[in-house]
This record gives sequence, structure tokens and C-alpha cells, in this order.
Amino acid sequence: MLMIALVALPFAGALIVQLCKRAGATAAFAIAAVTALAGLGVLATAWPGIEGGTVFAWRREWLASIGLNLSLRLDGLSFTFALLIDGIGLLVTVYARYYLPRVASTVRFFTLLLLFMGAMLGVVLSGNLLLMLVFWEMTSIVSFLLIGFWSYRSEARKGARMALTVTGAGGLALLAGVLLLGRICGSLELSDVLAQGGMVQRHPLYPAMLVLVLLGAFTKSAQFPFFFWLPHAMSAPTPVSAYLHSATMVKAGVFLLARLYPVLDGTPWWFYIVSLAGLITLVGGAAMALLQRDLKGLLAYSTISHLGLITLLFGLDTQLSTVAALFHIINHAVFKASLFMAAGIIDHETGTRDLTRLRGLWRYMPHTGALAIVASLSMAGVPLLNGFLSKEMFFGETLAQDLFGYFNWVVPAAATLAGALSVAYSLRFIYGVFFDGKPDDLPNYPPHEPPRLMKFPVEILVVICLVVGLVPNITVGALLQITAAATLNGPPPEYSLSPWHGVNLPLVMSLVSLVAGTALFYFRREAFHRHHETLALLNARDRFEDLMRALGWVAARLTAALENGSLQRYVALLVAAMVLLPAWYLLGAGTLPFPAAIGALRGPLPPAPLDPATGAGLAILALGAVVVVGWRRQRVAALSMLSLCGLMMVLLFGRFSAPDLALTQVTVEVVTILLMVLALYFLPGDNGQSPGRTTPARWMRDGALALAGGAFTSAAAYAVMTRAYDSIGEYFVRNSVSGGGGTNIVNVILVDFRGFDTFGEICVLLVAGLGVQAMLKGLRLTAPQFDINGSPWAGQSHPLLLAILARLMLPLTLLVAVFMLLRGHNLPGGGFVAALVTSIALLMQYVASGVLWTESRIMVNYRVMAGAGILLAGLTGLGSWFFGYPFLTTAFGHFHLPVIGEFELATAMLFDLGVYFTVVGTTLLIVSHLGVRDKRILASTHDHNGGR
Amino acid sequence: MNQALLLPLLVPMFAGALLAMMPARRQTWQRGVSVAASLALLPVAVWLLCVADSGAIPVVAMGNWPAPFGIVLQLDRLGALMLVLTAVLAVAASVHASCGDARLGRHFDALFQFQLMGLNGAFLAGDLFNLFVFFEILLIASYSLLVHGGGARRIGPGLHYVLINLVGSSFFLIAIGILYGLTGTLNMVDMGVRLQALDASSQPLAVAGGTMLLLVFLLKAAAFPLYFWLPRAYAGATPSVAALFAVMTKVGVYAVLRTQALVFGLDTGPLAGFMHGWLWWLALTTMAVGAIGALAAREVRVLTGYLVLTSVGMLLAGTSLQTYDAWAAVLYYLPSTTLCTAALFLLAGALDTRQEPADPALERPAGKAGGRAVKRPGMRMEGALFLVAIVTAIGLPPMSGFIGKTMLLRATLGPGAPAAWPVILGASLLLLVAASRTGSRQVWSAPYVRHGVRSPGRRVVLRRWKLACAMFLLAGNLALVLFAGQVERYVDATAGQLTDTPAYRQAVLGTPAQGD
Amino acid sequence: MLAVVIPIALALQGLAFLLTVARLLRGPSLPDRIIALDTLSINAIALLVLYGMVIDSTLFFEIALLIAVTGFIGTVALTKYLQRGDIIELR
Amino acid sequence: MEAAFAVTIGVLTASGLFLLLRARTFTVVLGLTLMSYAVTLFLLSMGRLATARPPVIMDGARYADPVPQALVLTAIVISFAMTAFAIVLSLRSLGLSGTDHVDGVERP
Amino acid sequence: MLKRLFPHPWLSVVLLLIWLLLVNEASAGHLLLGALLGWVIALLVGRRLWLRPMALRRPDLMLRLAGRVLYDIVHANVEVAALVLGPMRRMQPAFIQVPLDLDHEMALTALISIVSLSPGTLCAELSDDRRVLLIHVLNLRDEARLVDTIKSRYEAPLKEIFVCLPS
Amino acid sequence: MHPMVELVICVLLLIGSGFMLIGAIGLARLPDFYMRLHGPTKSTTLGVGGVVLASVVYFSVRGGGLSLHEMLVTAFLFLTAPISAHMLAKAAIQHRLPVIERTRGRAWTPGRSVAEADRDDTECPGPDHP
Ligand code: NA
Ligand code: NA
Repeated sequence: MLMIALVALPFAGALIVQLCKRAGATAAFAIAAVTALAGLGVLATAWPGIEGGTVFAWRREWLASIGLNLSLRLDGLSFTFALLIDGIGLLVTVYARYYLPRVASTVRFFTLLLLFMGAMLGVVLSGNLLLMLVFWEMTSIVSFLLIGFWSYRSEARKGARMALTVTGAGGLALLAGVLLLGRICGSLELSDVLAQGGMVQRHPLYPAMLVLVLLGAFTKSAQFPFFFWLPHAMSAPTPVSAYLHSATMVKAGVFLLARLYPVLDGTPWWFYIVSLAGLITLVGGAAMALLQRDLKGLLAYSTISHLGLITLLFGLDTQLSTVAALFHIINHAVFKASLFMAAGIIDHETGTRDLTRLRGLWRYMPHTGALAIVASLSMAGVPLLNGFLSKEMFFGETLAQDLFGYFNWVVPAAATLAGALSVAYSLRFIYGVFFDGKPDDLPNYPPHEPPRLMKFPVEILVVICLVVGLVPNITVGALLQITAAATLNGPPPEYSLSPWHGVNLPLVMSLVSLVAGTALFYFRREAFHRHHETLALLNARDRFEDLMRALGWVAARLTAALENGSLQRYVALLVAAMVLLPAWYLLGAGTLPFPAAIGALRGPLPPAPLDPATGAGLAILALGAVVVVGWRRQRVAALSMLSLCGLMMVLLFGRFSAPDLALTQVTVEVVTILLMVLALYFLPGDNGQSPGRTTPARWMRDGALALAGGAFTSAAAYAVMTRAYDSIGEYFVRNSVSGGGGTNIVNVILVDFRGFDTFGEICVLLVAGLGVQAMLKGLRLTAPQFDINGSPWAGQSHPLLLAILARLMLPLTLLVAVFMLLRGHNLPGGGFVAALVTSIALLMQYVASGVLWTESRIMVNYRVMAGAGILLAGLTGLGSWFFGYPFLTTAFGHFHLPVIGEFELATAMLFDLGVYFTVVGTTLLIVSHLGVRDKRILASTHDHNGGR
Repeated sequence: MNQALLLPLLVPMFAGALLAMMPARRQTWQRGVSVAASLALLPVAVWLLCVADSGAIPVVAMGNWPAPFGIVLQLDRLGALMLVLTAVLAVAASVHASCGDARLGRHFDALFQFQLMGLNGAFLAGDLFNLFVFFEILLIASYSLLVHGGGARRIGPGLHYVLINLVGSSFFLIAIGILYGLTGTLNMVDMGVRLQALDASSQPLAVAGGTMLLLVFLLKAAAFPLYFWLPRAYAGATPSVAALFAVMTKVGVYAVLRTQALVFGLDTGPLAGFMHGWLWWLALTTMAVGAIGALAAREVRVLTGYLVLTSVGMLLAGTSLQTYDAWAAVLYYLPSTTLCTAALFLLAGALDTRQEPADPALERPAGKAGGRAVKRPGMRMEGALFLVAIVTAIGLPPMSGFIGKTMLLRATLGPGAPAAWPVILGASLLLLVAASRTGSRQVWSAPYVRHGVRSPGRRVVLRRWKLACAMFLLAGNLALVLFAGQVERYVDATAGQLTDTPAYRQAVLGTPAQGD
Repeated sequence: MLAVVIPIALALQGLAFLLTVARLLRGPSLPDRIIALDTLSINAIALLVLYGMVIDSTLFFEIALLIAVTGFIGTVALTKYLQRGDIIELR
Repeated sequence: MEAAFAVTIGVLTASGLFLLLRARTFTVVLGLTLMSYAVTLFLLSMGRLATARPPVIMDGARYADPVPQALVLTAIVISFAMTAFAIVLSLRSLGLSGTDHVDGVERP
Repeated sequence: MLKRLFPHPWLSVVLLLIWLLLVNEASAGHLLLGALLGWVIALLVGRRLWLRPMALRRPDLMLRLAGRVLYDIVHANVEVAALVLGPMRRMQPAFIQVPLDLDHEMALTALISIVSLSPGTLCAELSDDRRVLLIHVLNLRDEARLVDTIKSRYEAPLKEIFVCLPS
Repeated sequence: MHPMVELVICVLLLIGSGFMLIGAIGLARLPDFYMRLHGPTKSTTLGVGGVVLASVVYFSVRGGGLSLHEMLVTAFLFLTAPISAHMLAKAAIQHRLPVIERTRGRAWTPGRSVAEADRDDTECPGPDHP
């Protein structure tokens, strides 16, 4: 319960802050502070158990399949970290209360701060590696928001993005690593994983897993080569920097090293990767810190350097080095938090963080100055302060390690150099800010001490530096002991915490670094002057932005190269995929040689003989299709050829026993031609001058694709036709009359057996009609003034003969339509054909007499008609529900009336009537709307050479 | 009781027909009917989900004609999941549309309802040709919805979308033809039974037909190299439409799963798993292409389009593995990614408009004078929701996308991992970069203040409703996290059901497994 | 007798059909093509009626009838297009 | 007969595909129509070729498989709707861009 | 009132006849159905979608004209067949103008149809005032005689058969 | 089937098909468009008429009842063929299709005066820009 409270408290706090948004900044502060205090309280209650070596654990199943459980674990290591997170969190909260202006965004700030606190506590308290990763990534996201808190500042946005990118990438690597670790261990529970350290290291996946996990840790902790994001995260409000870069965010990485130490440590992979990364970071960070002009930048690089120190300690091959690392984690958190806060105070009071402008503040703010000086001396590793203790241990361990053989000396030498550098930049901080003349170049002048309570957190931290430095055993001895025990997953080695160990080599190293550092500081201008230009080139943010921009450019080019907006390419790819892959399988997927594969297509059925008439018909159809291709630029001619193809289709349907298809084809053909001719009017002519002529290469490509497609369909059709099958069609033949009440099997299928398809089909029609109407709204088209030969259009719009004949044909055609409708169930015909015949009769009036004439006489809203048709069909289908039958179940009966005789009625006919209405309505909706009523024709002078 | 399977079809169908008949000026009534019909779908879908969760496979024989002769609808866990997902999207999209988008053109509501009908029909169809018909319904409705509102940004990509899909439909019919020509049946389960008994000489033909069918579905799913219609179409669509379209690509994935399970059979038969090899690589490429495209995107809606593409790659990669774990991962990831990308499309409407000022004269760059940009009131909320949605979409913790991605990573852990993991994780990284860039540009740097807004009060109300829609979708994502255990159990059961061919045979054909 | 005459009739009509197709292909003007098309639909009617006799089925009558009722509309549309451009005019 | 029929389907498909790969909307619509013819014949052939056996119940004859015919009917209607939509959409695109290029811009 | 209920009695009768032809049987049921359809369709077409009101007179003349036309068609067919199969240079094509004197558009249509259906002559144009017909003749021997034939043989009876009614 | 009936059917079929062919030959052979326009009328009238009559006789004899419905096909063709021809002629005039030299008379079209038509023949007014 304790741990749940610990993790949940900040989240609950954030929620409450958001809920009490109206209460203002102070309320938000109070909630945040109380939350952190409560967390400390919880930790206090847990202390006795922790001190006794108890490991608190809590676990709930969540997602078994990926091994993600709600599992928490509080041991010495997580206790220490939780203590830092809550403790420094509380101080930062207090500090932020005075640092931030009291505006609405402050509420957001405290919300985010609490969320971050919660995420961080989640990382350290997770007992499940995947759960830890969840919190880990949450810290990345929330830190993104915190760094970019002042989002109107470009550098804040860029810094936030960079931090997110680097730590996010690390998080992804860590995810992979954790999953691999889970695979190796068979569990993602920390307790299970920690129990099988040796096994893990012998697993073949260990190196991959280790590298991935380290990528996570190094990015988060800003280790070389991933350190560059951290300085730019300084564009965050200073309380954020104080929190994220002392005790929390960056410490997550080293926490991970500590947490998985028993599992990962002990192989050369670990020693070399970790120690080298740490070593480079240690020295490099320190050197860079010395070169900074920005106060926070200096602190940032010093943070990088100290994290390198910690990492190096983890990587060294002695157990004691790990203890030193843990000790330095605590110490660094304390002095670095106080330094950031001090820097924030300076910034807050003077309006600048530029070290070239700041000077001589001691006179104006001595209290702050004293605090900052103590903290920086601790950072420099000056004796009697806490930083000295862990640095002394560090020097000791660099001497104790035995990793690099002949080059073992490099490690202590580098450590000394780093120590000297840290002395130098600490001095630069102290001297440059508080002394070095008068502050004559400050935005806010004169500076003065901040509010009393703003310094309070700094005071506490500085006191801790002092007390720990003086009496380490009493203050942190127990804490370090249990932390080390938990980290090493066993009893820690012997060590002594004391400011004084007598004169030994580490002390000498300390003294050397102090002297050398002071000298370095003294000669800093000469030493570093010339590197300022180089430094500008090394501006990581700009380089990173360049990289990102280049990445974006490459991506944009790649995307544009892929998606060039050309439909022809897309269709070519589509056809290629649709034809080539199936063809590959059709030809046996490479199992058969080519001729054999072709031969295998032919099935056992004997082919039917080809009679000349059918052969000629097929040939004309094929020829027609080819000619359409050839004539595609002479549009009317192509259309006439297309009509020929349609006619041949009708004849072939007749020949191949499909009278219903022939009827449908006849009528659909007419309406389609009408539509195409309507469109033709507006299309600009292709008079041989328009660009976009097919290049030979394109011709070859398209020709090859088309031929491949043709060959595929040919082959597939032939292969199927020469094979026997056993069709459900037999059932329909048997049941058409008895079950469906009709002799036209196709129609019975359409309205009964598979009436549901027809139902869907009329929905498609209606939707198409609605879509067309919607699209035509407000459409403006330019109409040509000349015909395809360049002459003015004929003067007579509605030839008399045509108009009379159209009217004459109307009743006759309607009668034919009724005939088709009524006979459909038993003979070829049906609602669709009837509807198209009706539509054609009415469309004839549009063509012959114009829109106004026709619509003033046919007062039917086609849209309503189409909708009503669907409703009728639907209600007919629904009708069977009332009799307890499934949807669309039909009923039919034979009735006898005097005079009329016997006749048949079927509900399917009602359904067909619905089809009829929908089709009539839709067809007229579409075609009549293409008439001029809804389109605006703009006169134009472009000529119109569409035909021959 | 089984007849209730028809409700997800009949409700939108009748609503759509009524809406089609309503006069254009009855705007309020139209909005009302549309929203009510969409709302009605949700309880129906949830109820059907509960029914399906019992493990039963209710079947309705249309017109009382038994399978395989008549058309049957069948409800399984997969279908029910998709129904619920669609219903959730429908509610959000229709409410969002009624806050403005619907007025941009004619017949929005009717088209919307028919789109739902097509989607729901596809999820229930047990007959291959009937599946085609429902595909056509949803396509024709989507064509119109896509160009709803007009303008060059919609018409051009709309034309491409339409023509590409028309070509696709032709191949769909050819594929159905081949399979019918070989088996003589159209019912998917029956087809599966008959395909198993197919003689060896006909098998290449069956595989060719099956491949073509899968490619058609991959076209709908927008897999590489068939994805080209997607980015511009989605980027151009009105937000409400794009949100509903978030499920369109998933229909393709659904159809792949459906046919794999019913027709080509996972358990036995020579056709099992024939697609594995190439689909796997196509899926990975899709993912990479999507991530690269996202990196190139400069607007939220474009970015989201590529997020959809990347998620398609993830889903197809899992699908192609044809293992129980992978399918469970796919089924978990599918609703997650659909909901968050839909939410992103809804939010994009608000976030992207600020970059394209309606009238330059009305816009003045702010922030120069005061040093701080004056933000449009309350964009903070859009920004927060955007963050949640994008975090989900990229697959960062703690949202559902992370769980889905992790499930998939776990499922691909094996011989495929060296290829899949770098792609999945690399794509996530690129998406992260892309999202942080586009997001910070669109959400954070708010250089414009809009003046001269008419009736700000009404605008505020509409904005709240729109935000509520996005929140509703993201609440779905949240539910996927909070009830991850239950959802996981459901998707496990779904994957199990999909691999249990005899159960389908029993339910649909009423016979215990024949032919083996 | 019929068995002999029917193939002859089929051949005659087939030849007619082919000649008309030739005109459609040859043009030279668009009206020439359209007239060929119009004639082809009439030929098709005759062929269908003949085919109905060949296979002794009355099911082809309706096809022929529908071609007769609707076939000319294609001709009208195309010719009107050649004259006026817009085949469905406002007034 | 089967071979000739299959070849015809192939020629229709090839012609249709070639036209679908062209740049002008009208040409593409022509291609769609040819393609739909090809698909129609393909589907019809999936019921095997049957001459003089229309599926209308008479006395005791054998009948052609009615299923592909029913499918084709549905397919024809749907393809009609789709073609109409495509034509109007291409007009819409023309009205907006002033060109009948499928990409809405003239490409060199 | 009767006029409103039965707007086009002739049309209804024709429709009934066509219906019987369509269904190809003359049962009582179809007689009734045909009559019903004839009536309903005539009613639907109404006055506005149909031609100007007219009356059909002289059924005898109508039959005689029909017979004459059929005869002429057969005759002209044979004549033209010879022309088509013979040498082309013999033909004397011509455009001729025929002055017209017909009131009702139905009569006009009938005349144009007759002219066009008989091989050898073809109606190419009609003047706006409907008073001049442009006819293309495949092989013109005597223009005056042809014009006279058309006017006397077809136009005159048509004028008698179709009679305009006041609307 | 009675041989006489069969003979009638055969004759009708041959007449019909023969005229179809002659119509087609006319369409193929005749030298200008307006002349070719006369071809189809033969197919429409005697051609289809003959075949349809054959069918009427055939099915009336076979089906055991008068089968006249085929006549409707001819009836509808008679209604629609003139309009096709008329519209085609109008289109041809609009397109100024050439006639053979010996053609007497001149085609005109309403809406454009004869004088205008005369001028059309001498000079061809093209579009405003090439
Ligand atoms: Na160590
Ligand atoms: Na200074």
C-alpha cells in the first residue's frame, strides 16, 4: 500500500491541481508541496523496514501476454531515489513558487511537475521492467513539456524536441532491450530477473540486450555520445532544470545501471562500454563546462561530467566503485540542485545568465553568494564538503581498477584532469559571478537578494552539503549501506565514510586537481580563447536541427519521389501487383518450368468446338476493344467503337445462355452512352497539341502491364473453364420454382435466394446518385462554342421530329417497362431492366425537349423516389420478421379470380418494385442533373477537336 | 434473437434512406436523425459484442435460405469488435460533423449512414460476394464523403482514390470469379471446405485467386505499393470524414484476417499460410514508408495520414505471421490505432486551420509587439488532447498504442525479429521526431490571432462539442489501457476463434468439419 | 429445308454484319460511324430473332425488342452531340 | 470455344488496362468500361460456357449455371453506378482545375 | 370530365393492343390488365407529356394508306436493291424540297416516317415553319413527279386522317 | 412441320437476310454519306421484316397458337428508324459532309440561312485561334 500511495500521490495531486484550476497558482503550489511532503511522510514510515533490509513488494496481474504487471518494489536503492525525488521535489516546489510569475500557466507548471514526480517515482519503484519502461517514457514526454514550457520561445521548443528525440530513441532501444531481457529470463519481474544474473550473461542474446539497455541508460543520462541534448534542455524554467538535471530525469539512466547491475555487470562488454562512455563523458563534459558563457550551460555540462563520473564508477570492475557511484549520485543531486536554484536566483534578479555580463554580485547579494560558493566548492570536490567525499572514493577506485592493462594509468590521470577542470569551472562560476569587478552590464540594475523563502531551499541543500561533508557516517552512512546492498543484491563491501583517511594517493590526486584547476582557471583565457569559434561550430542544437532538417528533407524527397501525384504510376503499380504476383502463383510459383507451367493450366474437360458465328462475334469484340485503344484520342469515334463492343456483349450474352444479362446490357449501355456524351461536351479537346503524349518508355511499360493482365485473365479463365466443378447453382435450379415461385432462376436468385446482394446493389445506386448530386452542386464548367470541326453549333436545339417521336414513344416504352417488371420473375426481365427502360423513356424527353420542358411536366423528386424504393425494398424484407421469418424471406401464392384466371403474387415482386423505384430515381437523378440546371456553363472560346 | 445481427445494417440503411428523402433545407432534422442513428448503433454493437464474447457464432440466413446457398451473416468476435469500433467512430464523427462539417456539401448525413451500413455489412458478411457488395457500398459512400466539401484538396485526391478503387474492384470480381469457378460456392466457410478438397492440379489457380483477393484487401488496407491513394486523400478529407475513414484501412486488414481464417484455412490444407513471405516484407516496407512520410509531413492531418499508414504496416506484419500471438496483438493494436488516429483527424481540423489563415487581411502576426504570442483562447485543450492522441499513435507509454506495439514486438520475437524490430522501433523513432516537430509547430507556435469572428458564443459551444468528440475517442484508448486485461482476454479469444475453423463450419454449415 | 436455309441466312446476316463493322471502322466521318452503329443494332435484332429460331426459344424476343425500343437513343445522343454539343439542354 | 472466349477476355482486359493507364479522364473511363466488360465475361465464363441453355425453367432441359449470371447482373449495376460517379467526378475535377488530366494538372 | 379521365382514348386502345402483343396471349386476364395499363399510362402521360389533342378519322383510309405504304416499301426495296448492286455511276442523287401543308405534328411525323422508311428517299431536314421538307433522293429521275407523288399519295390521306382538335 | 410452312419460313428468312445484306452492301459501297444513309432502311424494313415474319410463322406453328409479338420489333423499328436517319442527316449537314459532285440540290439546315450555307461551302470559318 505504501508504494502505491507513493507513486499514486503525485498523479492524484496533478489531477487535483487541474480540477482546482480556478483556485489559482498558490493553491496549485500548496497541493504540490503537500503531495511531496506526503511522499516524504510515506517514506519515513517505510524507513524502519528498509533499514532492516526488508524489500516491500506489491503486484497485480495486468497484461499477462506481454508480461506487464502492476508490480512495485521498494528496497534500499529505490528508497534512496524516492527520497531524492520527493525531497528535492519539495524544495523545487517551494522555489518555483517564488520563481514563477503568478499567472495561469503556473498551474500547468505544477501539474507537469507533479506528473514528472510521479513518473520518476514510478521508474524507481517499478518491480516490473516493462512497467518501469512505461514510467521511463512518461518522464521523457513530461520532460518534453517541461523543457518546452515557454513554448513561444524557439529555443525552448527546439531544446524540448531534441531532448525528446534522444531520450525517446533511447527509450525505444530500452524497450527492445527489456523485451530481450524478458525473453532471456522468462519474466519481466525485477525479482525474477535479479535472481538470475549469471545465467543472463551467458545467454547468446546478452550482448544485444546489453547494448540496447545501455542505449536507454546513456541517452537518458546524457552519456557520450548522447550528451548533447542536455545543455539545450536548459531553456526550461530553472526550477525544472534544478529538478530534472540534479535528482531526477538524468539520474534515471544511472538508476537503471544500478537497478540492473547484478544482471548486467561482470562481463567485458559491460566494463568496457560503460567505463569508456563514462570516462569520455567525464572529461569532455568538464572541458565543455569551462567553455560555457551561459551560467546554466556551465552547470549543464558539469552535470554531464558528473554523470560520466558516476557511469565510469559503475563500469569499473570493483564492487566498491559501485558504492562510490551511489554515494556520488546522492551528493551530486544535492549540490547540483542548489546550484541550479542559485543560478535561477541570479537570473531572476539580474535578468541575465550570461557569464560575460555577470560580475561583482557579492556586494549586492552576499547571502545568495555564500550559498552558491559553498555548493560550487562541493562540486569542485573541496574537502569538508560532500562532493569531496565521493570524489575521493572515485579517485581511489580509479586506482583500484584493472581493466586496461598497460593503460590502466589513463583512468586515474583522466580522473585527475577532470577534477582539475571541475575546480576550474567552479572557480569560474564563483569568481566570475560574484567578484571580478562591478556589475555594469545587467538588464536589471541594481540586483538585490531574492525573497527570503526563495533562498530557503538552497539553504537546506547547502546545509546538507556541509553536514554530509563533515559527518558522513552519521548522516548518510546507513542510507548508503542499504542502497549499496540493494544495488549489489547482496552485502556491500567494506568501506569507510570519513573526511580524513590520512595522506594517500587519492588525497594527492585531489590536491593536484585543486592546484591544477586553480592554475587552469587563472590561465583560462589563454588556454581557451581560441576555441570559442570552434565551439560555435559545435553548437549541438544547431547541428541537431540541421540533422533533423536534413532528415526531413530526405524524407520529403523520398516521399515525393514515391508519391509523385501521378495516378498513372499508382495504377501501374496496382496493376503490376495485381497481375504479376497472382501470375507467379498461377504458374506454380517457380516449382514448374515455364512450358510445363503453361501446359498445367489446361484442365481435363474437353473443349467445345468453336462455330464460325461465335468466333466472328468474339473476334469483333476483341477487335473493337483494340480499336477503342487506338482511337482513344478521337473520342466520339472511340465511343462508337465502345458501343460496338457493348452490342457484341449483348449478342454474346444471348449466345451463352444469359438473356437477362443481354437485357441489362442493352439498357445499361444506352444510359452509359448518354452519360459519356454528356461528359464529352465539357471535356477539352485533344487536338494533338496537348502535352503529356506517351513516351516510348511509358508505352512499353503500359503495354507490357496490359498484356500481362490480359494474359493472366485469359489463362485463368481458360484454366477454370477446362475444369469440372460442383456448383451451388444446382440447388437454385431445383428450388427456383418450388421455393422461389419463379421460373427465371436468375431473377429468383436476384430477388430471393441472393436478394440481399440486390439490396446492397440498390444502396450503391442510391449513394452514387446522392454523391453525384452533391458533386454537381456549384459546379462550373466551360462549354465550348464550336463543334469538333470548329464550326458554330447548330442553331436548332430541339428538332421537332425528335420531340414528337420522343413523346410518342413515351407511353409505349412505359408499357414495355411494365411488361419487363411483371414478367421478370418467370422470364427474362425484372425490376432493374424495367427501371432502366422507364428511365430511358424519360431521359428521351430531356434530350428531345430540354430540362425545363420535361421537369415542368414530370413533377417527381427523383431523390425521394430513389429513397422510397430502398424503403420499400427494406420494408418488404422486414415484413417477413412479423411472420417470424428471417429478413427478406419471400412468400408467394397462386390466386384465382373469375374472368382473370390464375395468377401469381410474390412478395419478391414488391421487392423488385422497390428496386425499380430506386433505379429509376437514381438514373434520372444522375443523368438529369448533368443537364444544365445545376451546372453553370461559362462561355469560352476554346475549340473542341474531339473527333475525326 | 439472431435476427438482431441485422440491426447494424438496417439502422443506418433506414436512416440513410430517410435522410436521402429529406428536403435539403431541413438541416437540423437531418443532423438529428444522423446523430440518433449513429448513437443507436453503439448499444447494439456493444450488445452484439457481449453476444459474440460468449463464443457462439450466431448466423442469420437471409431469406431463410441455408448456407452455402443463401447469403448468411455471421457474428464472431472479430466482427463484433469491428462493429463496436465502427460505432464508436460513428458517434464521434457524426457529432463532430454536425458541428459544421456536414454543412459543407449536400447529403452528408445520408452518405455517412450508408458508409456505416457498408462497414457493418462487411464485418458481418459470411458470403464472399456479399462482402464485395458491402465493400462497394462503403466505397461508393466513401467516394462521396471524401470529396464532400469540394475544393482542389479533395477533388484531385478523390479522383485518384475513386479510379484506383474502381480498378481494384475489377480485380476483386476476377478473384471471386476464380474462386467460384473452382469451388462452385460463394460462402466463405464452404469455400474453405471445398478448397481443401481441391485436386493438386487446380491448386495454383486457387492460390492465384487467393493472392489476388488478398491484394485487393491490401489495396483497401493501403499496403505498400498500393498505398498511394491514402496520404493525400486523408489529408484532404474533412475532419469528420477522415475520422471515420480511420477504420477504412482496417477493413482491409479485417478482410485479410477474415479470408485467411475462413477461406484459406490456418489449420490445415495446402493453402494455409501461402501469403506469409511476401506480405511480411510488404508490411515492413509500408511501415517504413509511413514513417518517412510522417517525417516529411508539415501538417497534423498529413502526419496523421502517415500514422495510419504506419499502423497498417504494423497490423499487416502481425497478420502475416499467422500465429495466435501475432493475431492477438493485431486485434489489440487495431482498435487502439484506429481510435487515436480518428481523434487526431478530428483535432487536426482545429490545429491545422491556424496555419492557413482564411484571409490574410484579418490575420496579424502576434507576439512581435508583446514578446509573447497571444493564443487563441483555449487551444491548450486541443494541444493536450493532441498530445494524448499522438502519444497513443506513436506507441509511447502509457497509452494503448504502447501495449499494442509491445504485444506485436513480443509476437515477432523470433526469426523475424532482426528484420521487424529495427523497422518497428525505427519507425517509432521517426514518428516521434515527426510528431514532436509537427506538433510543436502546430500546437505550440501559435502565431496568429483570428479577428472578426462572428458569433463567438456559438463558436465556443461548437468547439466544446468537437473537443468532446475527440475526447470520446481518446477515452476509448484509455479504456483499452485501463481494461487491458479484459481486452487482452477478448482478443486472445478472438485469435483463438479465428484459428478454430471447425467452429465456423459447425455454425455456418451446421455440419461438423468435413473433408478432414 | 430449314436446316439448310438457317445457316445460309446466318451467313448472309453475318456478312452484312461484317460489312457494317467495316464501315464503322472505315468511317470516314463520324456520322458514317454512327450510321454503321445504328445499322449494327438492327442487324443484331435480326440475328437475335434468327437465333431464337435456331435454338427454338422465345427468350430472345425481348432482347430484340429492347434493342428496337432503346437502341436508337445512342444514335440520337451522338448525333445531337455532333450538332449541339450539349445533349440535355436547359430549354 | 473456351480458348477463343478466354483470349477475348484477355484482349478486353489488356485494352482496358492500357486505357486505365492513360492520362485523360475520358480515356480512363473508356478503360473502366472495357475492363468491366472483361470482368463480366470472366465471371460468366466461371459458370463454364453453356450455349442454348438459358436458366429459365422449361421442361426438363439442362440449364446454364445461373449463379455467375446473377453475380454479373449485380456487378453490371454496381459498375454502372461507379462509372457514372467517376464521370461526374472527372467533370468536377475539370471544373476545378480546367484540365481533364487525371492528376488535375498538365504534366510534361 | 370524361376527357380528364380518358385523356387519350386512342392511345389507350393502342396500348391495349401492344400489351396483348407483348404478352403474346389474348386471355381475359391480360385483356383486363392491358386495358388497365392502357388507361393508367394514358392518364400518367396526361395532356402535358403527350402531343397536341387530335382525332383520328377515316379508319378505312388509314388501312388503305398502310397497305399502300407497305407496297411502296417493298417496291422501293427491290428497286433500290438493284441500284445498290448495280454500277454506282448510274445514280443521280439529289436534295429536293417538298412544300408541306400539314397541321398536326402527328401527321407530319407520319409523313416523314413514310418518306424515310421507303428506300430511296430520306427526310434530311424540316424548316422551322414546318412548311418545307428537305429530302435526299438516292436516284432522282423526275423531281416534280416525286414531289407530286409524296403530296398526293401520302400527304393528302394523312391530312384527312389526323385532325387537329382545339386544346 | 408442314413442308409448305417450312418453305414459307425459308423464303421469308432468305428475303430478310438478303435485304439485310443488300443494306449492308449499300452502306459499304455507296459513295457519299447521304447515299449511304439509305442503306439501313432496307435492313430495317424488308430485312428485319422478313426475319421477323419468319419467326412469327415459325413460332405460331411450333407453339400451337398465333405468336404475333415479334411484329412489335418491326413496329418499334418503324417508329424509331426515321428519327435516326433524320438526326444523322442533320449531323451530316452540320458537319458539312461532302456529297458526290453530281448531286443535285443543296442541303440546308434551319437556324442557318441558305445563304450562310452557301458561304460555308466557299470558305470555312475555323475557330478563332488555331
Ligand atoms: Na563497478
Ligand atoms: Na563574469
